[in-house]
Amino acid sequence: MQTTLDADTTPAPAHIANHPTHWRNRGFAAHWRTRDDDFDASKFGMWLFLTTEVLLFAGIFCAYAVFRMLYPEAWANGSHHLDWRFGALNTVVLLISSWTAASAVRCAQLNKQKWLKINLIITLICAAAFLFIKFKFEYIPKLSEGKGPGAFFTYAFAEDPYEVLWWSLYYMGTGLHALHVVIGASLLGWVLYRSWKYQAYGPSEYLMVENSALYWHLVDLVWIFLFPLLYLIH
Amino acid sequence: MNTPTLASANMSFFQKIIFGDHAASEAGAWTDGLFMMITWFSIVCFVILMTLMVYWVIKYRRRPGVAAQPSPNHNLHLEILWTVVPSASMLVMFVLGFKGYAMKMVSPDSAMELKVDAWKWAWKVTYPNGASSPEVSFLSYSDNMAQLESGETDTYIKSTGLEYPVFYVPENTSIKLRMHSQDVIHSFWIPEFRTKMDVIPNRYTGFGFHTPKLRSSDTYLDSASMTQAPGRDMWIFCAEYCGDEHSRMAATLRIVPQDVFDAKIKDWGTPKDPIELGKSLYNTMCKICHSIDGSPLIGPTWASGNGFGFGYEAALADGSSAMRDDNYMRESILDPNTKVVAGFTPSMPSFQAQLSETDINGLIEYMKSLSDRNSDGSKNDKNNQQADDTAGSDG
Amino acid sequence: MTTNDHAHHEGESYFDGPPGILAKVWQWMSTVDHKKIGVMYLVAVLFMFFLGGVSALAVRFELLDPVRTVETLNEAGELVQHTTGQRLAPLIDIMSAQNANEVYNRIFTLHGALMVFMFIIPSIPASLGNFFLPIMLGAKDVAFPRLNLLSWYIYVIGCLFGVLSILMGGVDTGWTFYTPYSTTTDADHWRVILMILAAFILGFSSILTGMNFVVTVHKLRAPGMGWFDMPLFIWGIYATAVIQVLATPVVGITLLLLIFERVMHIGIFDPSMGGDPVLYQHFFWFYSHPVVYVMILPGMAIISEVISVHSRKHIFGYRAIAFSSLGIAGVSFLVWGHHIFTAMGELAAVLFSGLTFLVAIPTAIKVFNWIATLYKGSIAINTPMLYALVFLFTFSIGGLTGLPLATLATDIHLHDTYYVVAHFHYTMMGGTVMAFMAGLHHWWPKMFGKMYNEKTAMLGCIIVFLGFNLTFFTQFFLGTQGMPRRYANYVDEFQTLHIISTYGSWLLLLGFLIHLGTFIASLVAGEKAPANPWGGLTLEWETESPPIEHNFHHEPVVTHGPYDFETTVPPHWDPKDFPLPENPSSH
Amino acid sequence: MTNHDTTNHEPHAHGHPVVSWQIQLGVLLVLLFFTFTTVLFYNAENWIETAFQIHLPWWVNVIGAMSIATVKAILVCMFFMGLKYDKALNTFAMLFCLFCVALFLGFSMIDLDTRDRVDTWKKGEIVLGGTGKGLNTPSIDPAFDSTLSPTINTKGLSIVEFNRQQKIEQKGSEKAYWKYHYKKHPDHRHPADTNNYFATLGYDHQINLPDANKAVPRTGLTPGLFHATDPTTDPTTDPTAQADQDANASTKAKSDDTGKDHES
Repeated sequence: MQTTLDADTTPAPAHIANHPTHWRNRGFAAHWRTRDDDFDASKFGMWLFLTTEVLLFAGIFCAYAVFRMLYPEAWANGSHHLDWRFGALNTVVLLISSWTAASAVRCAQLNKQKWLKINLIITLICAAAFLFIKFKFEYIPKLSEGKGPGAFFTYAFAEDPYEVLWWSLYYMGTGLHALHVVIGASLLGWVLYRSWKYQAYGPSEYLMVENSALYWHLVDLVWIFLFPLLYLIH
Repeated sequence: MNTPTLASANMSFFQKIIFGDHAASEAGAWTDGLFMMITWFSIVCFVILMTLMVYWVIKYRRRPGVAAQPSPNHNLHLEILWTVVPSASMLVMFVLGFKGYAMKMVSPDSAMELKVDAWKWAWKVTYPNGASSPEVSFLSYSDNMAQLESGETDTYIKSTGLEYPVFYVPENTSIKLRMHSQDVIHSFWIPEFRTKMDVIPNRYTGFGFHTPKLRSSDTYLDSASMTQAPGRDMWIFCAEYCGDEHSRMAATLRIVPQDVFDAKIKDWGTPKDPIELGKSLYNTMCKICHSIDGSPLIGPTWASGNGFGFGYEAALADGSSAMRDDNYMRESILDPNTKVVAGFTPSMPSFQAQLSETDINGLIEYMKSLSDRNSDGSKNDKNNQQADDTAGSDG
Repeated sequence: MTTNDHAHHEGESYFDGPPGILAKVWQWMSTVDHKKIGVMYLVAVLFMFFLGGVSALAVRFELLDPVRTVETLNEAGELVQHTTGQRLAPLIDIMSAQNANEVYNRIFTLHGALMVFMFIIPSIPASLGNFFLPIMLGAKDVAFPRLNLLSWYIYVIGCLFGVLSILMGGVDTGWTFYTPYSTTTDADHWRVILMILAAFILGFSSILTGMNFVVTVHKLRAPGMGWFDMPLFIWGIYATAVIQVLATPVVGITLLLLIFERVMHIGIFDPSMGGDPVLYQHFFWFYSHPVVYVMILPGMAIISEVISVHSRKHIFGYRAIAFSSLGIAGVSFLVWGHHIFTAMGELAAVLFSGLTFLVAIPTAIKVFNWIATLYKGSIAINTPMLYALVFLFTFSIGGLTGLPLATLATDIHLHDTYYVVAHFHYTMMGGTVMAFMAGLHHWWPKMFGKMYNEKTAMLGCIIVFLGFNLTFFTQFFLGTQGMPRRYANYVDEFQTLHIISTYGSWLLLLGFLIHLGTFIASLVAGEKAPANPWGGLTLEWETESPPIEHNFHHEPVVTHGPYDFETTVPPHWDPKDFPLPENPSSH
Repeated sequence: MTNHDTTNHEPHAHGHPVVSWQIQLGVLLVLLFFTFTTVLFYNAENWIETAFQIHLPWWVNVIGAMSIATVKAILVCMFFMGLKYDKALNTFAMLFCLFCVALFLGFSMIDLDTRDRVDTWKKGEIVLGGTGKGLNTPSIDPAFDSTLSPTINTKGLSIVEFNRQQKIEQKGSEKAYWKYHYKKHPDHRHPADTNNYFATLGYDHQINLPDANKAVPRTGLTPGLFHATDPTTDPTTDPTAQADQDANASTKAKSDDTGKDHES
């Protein structure tokens, strides 16, 4: 069936096309009846994993909600120490990366090997940009001003006795999210490496691309909520 | 007799086994009744189930060559029945439990409000007039009166571990507790009243209870005069795990006639000789961690000698040393963990909110009285004698 | 891929590997076979059970006497001094504890943490579940075999962290790590952080296992096996896995926050910085209440199997039991508040009290169904059945004594007392552990291909039953009379009951030692087990014992329900040995 | 494989739907648009607030931002993550997980919000900003953590107050400190500035347009925030109460109703 879908005008060179890791030569685990069962099961497993990630962040969100309810002034003041421009910029970066990740999946499905690589590279660049902005323009200046988490909070101009809690949650939430950015980026980097070296993904074998992309979209989802909560709500 | 018993008039043998004693308040009695109701319900269910189980296991035990007899795999009416009946009975339990809970949580506006402070590992009750009880007693459910009358208090104290502070409340009054903790979470439990509530740092919690009327049979042993006085003792336990001495964090609630109570708190409210004050404060608040006979406990001993005691140089954990003078003592009480004596962990809470200036002075005076030195380290013999007999009298 | 691993030894039983001990070890350490992994889990879990049991015995021994701690430790020191010339450092120094009570606190914390995080949560799902879930589904393996192996390794690493923190002296936070005590105690040591990390890591193992099982049940059922043709064991494990997936991440973030609380005082749970310690309890119990159903649901699942097989009777109310498993899983997320009635606001307390009763109803339904299953059966009295009956006895007590704890007025009195201790030991040990023993004896011939000595096993079962009730039934009265939990010293009045309880714990030890001996004897010299010793109808009885590499020679096709004992002669059985009723009831 | 509704899709990759690039690009643009909208909404609110001194109730801001975020999340899930074309099972898993999140948030907040239903004094904290006691614990073992957590003894102050006191000591005098402070934050009077250095240093005439990086007292402080150390003591006794009130005299009305909003 791949012939009908073979959108890749330049066929892979022999040493890649015959490599066991090339997508045409990949088998599936022996305990599955069909490749589709394997595919659907893995994808379902990934979704279950994503639910656990959501519940992981639910802890942060719950703490945020509870303390915002208890100490609204501290939350208002805290949010105005952040510059919404950087938040918005990072949101745009992540949305674009999410889009490229999605179209990377599409390219794998249609066997557009070149565009698959290009999309993945753009996604990784966006990930790097996100982290750069986060650290260069937000973490480092804030920390140098003494707006640190918990006992590292030495900011003298704080308005409210609870702002330290806001900063703790800010660093916990964004830090955990940044960690997920790194994990997702390394997953996508692995995918890029394999498609670069073996053309490992194609119409019949794009599960890894799809799952890594799903993970990346989750990172995006979490940020879609973190951005208004931390930067816009006061 | 200082055993907190209730000569129970109408108490089933079964209930006696379960609770060992009557509840002391109406809300507590309600709780007992509800508990017994649930227990009987459970016993009935359990007996029915187990009889069926055992009967069928014996009746239908496997015999070679005999097949299991056919019977339906499910029975809608039966299943509906045994879904609805438990649900209904549980609804009843919930409603009754809610009512009992409300009886414990909501206390009348006329109730006398006591402030309860908790820290590792002691209780303190402050009365409306700002006084707090200096009295301690060593009481136990066990019947060791013989030892007591024969004055073998030392062995007796050893057997129960330590003395507990005694908090007085008048009979037949509504009490409302406002509790807060200095360090970790504790839980203020009076088993007789069948109610407890966590005591949480930096937050007020509380509950209320109505003390019972005293009856002729209710007497307690007045540890000062070794005579029986009308009144009734109850345990107070810490029920939330709070550290090393969690199991020793107990106290006595003593219900006395109104006039006795009034006299007591009036007496405690009036200032007294600082050394006596310090001693009573020591017995109620400090004894758990600081000895006065030189034996090392959680904290440094107050007895003088081998580097301890007032007026002696203290070797601190950070290597430096400090003279144990009035200022050091004051600082160590109000802000304990800045200068920690070597070999001890900084586990003492601050007593900033706890002690008035008079109290602190009293404590320091008491420490002086235990030591054979002045604050400048010079020797004095005047206090030495007193230190000995204080230590002796206190064991 | 896993194919190369599955290629060889077709037809051999799963555990005869290549010759050479090293080769065998490597084969086990690198296997992706769910059966091997299940057995590896079984070994690890039983070892943790042993450690936890030892600490439990230590706790009970300490409580023989109201003020024993100090004396015991000094005596220990002097005893050694008498025998050997030099005085051994007593336990208090070994554990670098401040005082004697702290030793006790660390030991009961050790007991709690080991038993909850390292034994009882993974016990049934990860060992028996791993082994039998795919076979009962007619599958060759779980959905993600390599993930399965990974989760075992993660589990072992988590246990290592825990054991390491114990070797460093142990923690005295209590297994619930309540703040602010857990954030301030031993603040200059990192063994507490190690123990928290251990729980955190074990959570990941639990999540991965759960995911694996959910996907397996959804995607790997044998042809012809619809949802309601599944054995109830699968239903129970499925409900368990759902809870594992949905609840465990929350404890992950909780423990993470707790670690940061200790390291950099982020203050979210810390009243000294405006945080709220009760919020921690909400976070913790949102996981830890559902997780008690992670502990008990697999036990219930085993009982459904054992009772129906050994009484050769179609389970009564199949759908009721299946749905009640799901119901329990769903309701378990609504009721965590009843652990903190004494710390909550009144409104929330009332709310949670009402919701808590909901969970009792499906549980009651299950018990009724099991007992109804016995009716008109052909009941074999052997060890699995005996343990199932013990389960019905103890678990009913455990469940019924939960009612006063859901009722607000009584819970305010009983909370944090020995009544609670007794209650959850009746559900956890009297429920899960008894069911675990039932399942172990039920499936032992299948797992290892050897029969065990029925007489000694039944003797052990009876002794465990007596010891268990002796140990824990007394504690109900201790609690109602006013004995708080986690007390190293207590008032003299309670001594009698405590002594009885301690003697019971020794009886328990005896019982489990008998079981250990039985199992070892069976492994060494047990007679070869037939493929289907009990006459079960589920798929695991169709393959050999022990099962072959890929479980089945040919992919099984489900032709009969798992409990159709009235109409089906079980596989590997001669019809004359398994008489069927003449006129099967129509349903 | 069951085929899904695949209108305007390109042919399937071995049975799985392929989302067309038009859809993907369109979704991206919509997402960017919503991002723009939420930022616009936020700034419009700030502008209304400072220009017209109209304080919108807090839920306007919250509901606005969160509903937009939810729409964005739904779009990402449906099209980028492909739930629209995927098995319903995956959607169900996600929804059930969100249901659990809702329970988690809901019940926790119910408890923390309703502690004062029977006795009002059960609600608040006793020492605002924390007792500051737990912090003077020894540092973490260096073997574990090279960057030691600082061992602070905040003398029972909240850590924020404590840091301010430190700064004041460091600057020598209160006046010097507030000079230093208002050089950095000239926009409004700091609530802890009790004897009004804001006026004496001549910052009171100054009005700047809001900048997200500067703390603007949009709600004003809850009356008695800094002195209700014990809910039972009378708030008006504390001098800072007066200071607060005439400091925010212009925003007094607002501060009251926001106070109500936040409590409710």
